[in-house]
Amino acid sequence: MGEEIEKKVFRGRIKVPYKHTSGAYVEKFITYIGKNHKIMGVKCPKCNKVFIPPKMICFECFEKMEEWVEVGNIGTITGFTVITHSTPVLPLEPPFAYARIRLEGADTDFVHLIKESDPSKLKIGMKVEAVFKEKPRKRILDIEYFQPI
Amino acid sequence: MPKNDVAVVGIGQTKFRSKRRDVNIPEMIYEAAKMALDDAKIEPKDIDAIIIGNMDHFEGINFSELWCGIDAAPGYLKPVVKVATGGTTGSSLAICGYYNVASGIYNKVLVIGWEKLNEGGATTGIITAFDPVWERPSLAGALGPLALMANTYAAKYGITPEQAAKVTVKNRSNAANNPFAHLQMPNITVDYVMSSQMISYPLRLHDCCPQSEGACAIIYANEEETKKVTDNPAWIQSVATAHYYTFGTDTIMFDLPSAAIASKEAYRKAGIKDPVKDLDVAEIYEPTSWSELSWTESLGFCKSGEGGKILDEGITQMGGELPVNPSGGVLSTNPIGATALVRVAEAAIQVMGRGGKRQVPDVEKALSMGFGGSLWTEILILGKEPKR
Amino acid sequence: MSKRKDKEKVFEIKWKTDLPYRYSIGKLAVKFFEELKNNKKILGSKCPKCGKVHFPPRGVCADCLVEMTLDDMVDLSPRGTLAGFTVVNYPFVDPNTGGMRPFPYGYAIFKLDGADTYTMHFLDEIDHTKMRVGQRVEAVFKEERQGNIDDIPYFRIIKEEE
Amino acid sequence: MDKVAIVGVAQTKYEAEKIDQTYMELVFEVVKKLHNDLGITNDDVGSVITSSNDFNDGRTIANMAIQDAVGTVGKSESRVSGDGAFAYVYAAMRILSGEYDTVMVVSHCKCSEVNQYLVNNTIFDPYYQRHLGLDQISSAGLMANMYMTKYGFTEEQAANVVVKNRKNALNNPYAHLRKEVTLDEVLNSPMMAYPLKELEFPPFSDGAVAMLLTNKELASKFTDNPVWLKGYANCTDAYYLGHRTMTDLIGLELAAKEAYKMAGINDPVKNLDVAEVYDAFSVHELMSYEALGFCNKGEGGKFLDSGETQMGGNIPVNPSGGVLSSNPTMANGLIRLAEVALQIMGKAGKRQIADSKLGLANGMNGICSQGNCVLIFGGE
Repeated sequence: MGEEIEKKVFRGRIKVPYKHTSGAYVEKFITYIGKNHKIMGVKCPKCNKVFIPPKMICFECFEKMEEWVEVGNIGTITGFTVITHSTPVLPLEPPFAYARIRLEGADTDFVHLIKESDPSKLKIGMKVEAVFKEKPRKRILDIEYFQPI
Repeated sequence: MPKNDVAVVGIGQTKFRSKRRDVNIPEMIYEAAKMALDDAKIEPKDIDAIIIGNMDHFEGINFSELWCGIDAAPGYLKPVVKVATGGTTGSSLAICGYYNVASGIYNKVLVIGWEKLNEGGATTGIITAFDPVWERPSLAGALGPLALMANTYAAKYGITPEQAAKVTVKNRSNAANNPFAHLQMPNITVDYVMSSQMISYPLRLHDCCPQSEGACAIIYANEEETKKVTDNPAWIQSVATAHYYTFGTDTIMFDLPSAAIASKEAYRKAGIKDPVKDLDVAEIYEPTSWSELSWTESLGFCKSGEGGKILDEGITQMGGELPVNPSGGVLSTNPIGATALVRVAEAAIQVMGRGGKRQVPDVEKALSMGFGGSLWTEILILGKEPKR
Repeated sequence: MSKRKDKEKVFEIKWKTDLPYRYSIGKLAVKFFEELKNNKKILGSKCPKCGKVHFPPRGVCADCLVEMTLDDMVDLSPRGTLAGFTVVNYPFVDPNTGGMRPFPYGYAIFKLDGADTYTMHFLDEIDHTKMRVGQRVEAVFKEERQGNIDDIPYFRIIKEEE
Repeated sequence: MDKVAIVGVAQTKYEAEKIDQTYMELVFEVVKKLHNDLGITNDDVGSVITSSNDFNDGRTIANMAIQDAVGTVGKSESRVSGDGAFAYVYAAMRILSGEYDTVMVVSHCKCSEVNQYLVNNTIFDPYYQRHLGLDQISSAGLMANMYMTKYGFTEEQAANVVVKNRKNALNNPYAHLRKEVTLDEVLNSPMMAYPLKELEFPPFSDGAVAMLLTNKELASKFTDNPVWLKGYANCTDAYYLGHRTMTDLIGLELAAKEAYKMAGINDPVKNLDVAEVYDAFSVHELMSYEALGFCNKGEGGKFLDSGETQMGGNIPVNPSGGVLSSNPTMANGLIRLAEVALQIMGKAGKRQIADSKLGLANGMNGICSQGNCVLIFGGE
């Protein structure tokens, strides 16, 4: 049967090595994680919210944000899931958890990984701490995952 | 007649360059969006809807409007819709924005076209636009087919490389007067173009448009809102689109059938009998120097084969009867998702008399053209007076 | 083609997109590649209403909005007339492989005898002075064919004296 | 608001894979069906708006592949790169502008040609989210867990959405999955993204849908019961998952309020006769009940249990079987509109809700209801 299918289709691909200019905000955030093991947010001059991850515009006020604020490496889980389906772009072997985390000093949540495969071990409100990668590779995974404490 | 007359009341453009090393995609788009909002003196929260687009596989961002509409434009808790049709993306965005207001559903709409071409690459992205089985293996982006057609055109009408080179000379010297243009070459000569590296015979490097990064934004308003913010808008007098076959190769690209069809419809709707007489300026979409020669013919500016003649006679030069591309055109600036919207913006700038050193004197009616896909053309005609 | 002037380090985030697709080619293309592989034949599709012969073959005649089926497939000559030509001579990443496509290569648009649409494909010549609109071209078939587009690696220019 | 009518709809059968059809042939099938059902030719169509996605079709300018099938040689076509419902809105605007008397809308999608997890992963930005490997499944799990924890309701209530929709699909000849599932089958299907199990996610389908829109004057030429647009709104929530209130569908809620105001609806459960809601996963339909104002916040589960959204209830939701039964992703929104139109035209066959006068349909773009449009349709 496979032979028949192969006749009916063309196996093509879209394979492109993209290089995305980071801009100042991404550069500072990723660099501080890699070099100083610190997590930096930006504060909106109008609504005073500290955004994690940081970006130029506060989308609620459409204001440019320039004030940097260091937030804690510890935060609380505001939501989580444990996935079991595997895809070619997963950073860890499933099952593992994704969590929404509110870092101390931040006013928005931030999604990252938790190396936990049993959902009963995770609870909203739990404290977690960032674990940084030894050799940073200039990407969000320079925080390797968050560890319940 | 449309329910509501629609005018361009605000324009924003970034300084187009080969590589914007200083900003990421939303930050680049924000520059143009903010400039348009300030230009129109409209508060971000008063924008009713955002129409935004680029070509997906150039930067590899799926649903890019949902990221950029929120982080680069005032789209939070508002409608954000993406329209993307290849090279015509900019004009398709402009036409979609026009209907958003003409229908009466929205009063003030922000339209944004953008591209950060060097994050992925134009040729690579364009190849993915064509049929995976029949066309992609041999296709070399847009320049390959454009070169094929230039030879067809040359053989048919005896057009010479020198005539083509004069288009680049005209447009890139025009671009010297346009602060936003990517390539500005005030003292460019035919020899300079003719001695540049052969890219794809007969196209030399300077017969071809650059890869640019940048964004363009315009703001539309209906009659009532327009009066509140400006007494010098550019009214949309007609829009027209002509698509064609799926396979770009079904017809010959030079003498562009869709340009003939779309321009005739746009002229009819805007009451234009003879484009060279009735139009005051034209911003057309010329990916190569040869394209402008042939497609001015398809747009009805002259008879077939005479594109070179009207250039040599100075008709399409600054100071001629119908200046073409005072902005420098696509040969000077090509951020593909924004390119056709820059044509609309520059046509509006000419109608508003805000062209500075590139201003054509007393413009009443201006044409803007988008080209893309498999030989599609879109036309918008802007004017000082509303349609009615 | 932009010059790498000041190559100061730009902070970039890299992402290698690699999306494999299983494109359906349609019944007519399946037949086309079968005939190409087994009998070195080139088939087009003819509209039952207006008679327009399409190459490559496809399921719809756009002019009449009428379906074309296997019964509408017609033989086409492997020869045609050159309508346009070029030599692609610039570097670019080929999205099919993620690597650079080798260049220069000859590239042509031609209409096969019996077809009403043009087609683009590789040409065996890379010296543009040897190419002229109007020249006759001919498909070159591989001896070992797999039933895909590479079975015709390129078209060749038929020299006048032939 | 001026008048624009849906006068005819056409759908293909939705199925796991249409391997013998190219995109051109798939779209041609539904366009030909629409023309034949309405007895029209291409000349009756003023312009065309299509909807497709370049990542899903593996082709930049995905609408180029279907040009030959929509009859726009030398005519106007444009493409909304998103869910088909948003393409309907653009088409309606072309009619309402007075420049076109008839506009055809077409949306197609083949999920069978590419890994859908990969396609959805590319929706996330390359700086902060994409390297995490997020996709529509993990995001749904995150949302479902937060919602169920906040309002404290049970996996059974979520699973019952699947049971309802899959039962409805039996009456829909176009539906992809036309086999009932029991509550236990859903609860025992393998966990995919806690707390959501495999059967709580939609299948991946291939298919296409088309409809013809006309202005007031021409509507009666095509049908005796045109379906008029009574209300419309479109609202986009924040982009980053962490910046959104994921326990409530804020974007959908605001869009619904505005659409209701335009249509003069103050009590949706009483005023509406039918709703085709974008059920991207089980819990999503319950959250939609609340966002659409069918019930109070946190009472989605209770509202389902009350039977109000069953076929016999006051506001039947997804008589077509919804996305949970047929999921050609980019066409889902336009299918919702088409199904509401069939209900109001009285052409919904075995899934017809008796004398449906007023119906709601919604479209969605992006991850977990970031982009939302709500449309209200009526018979008069």
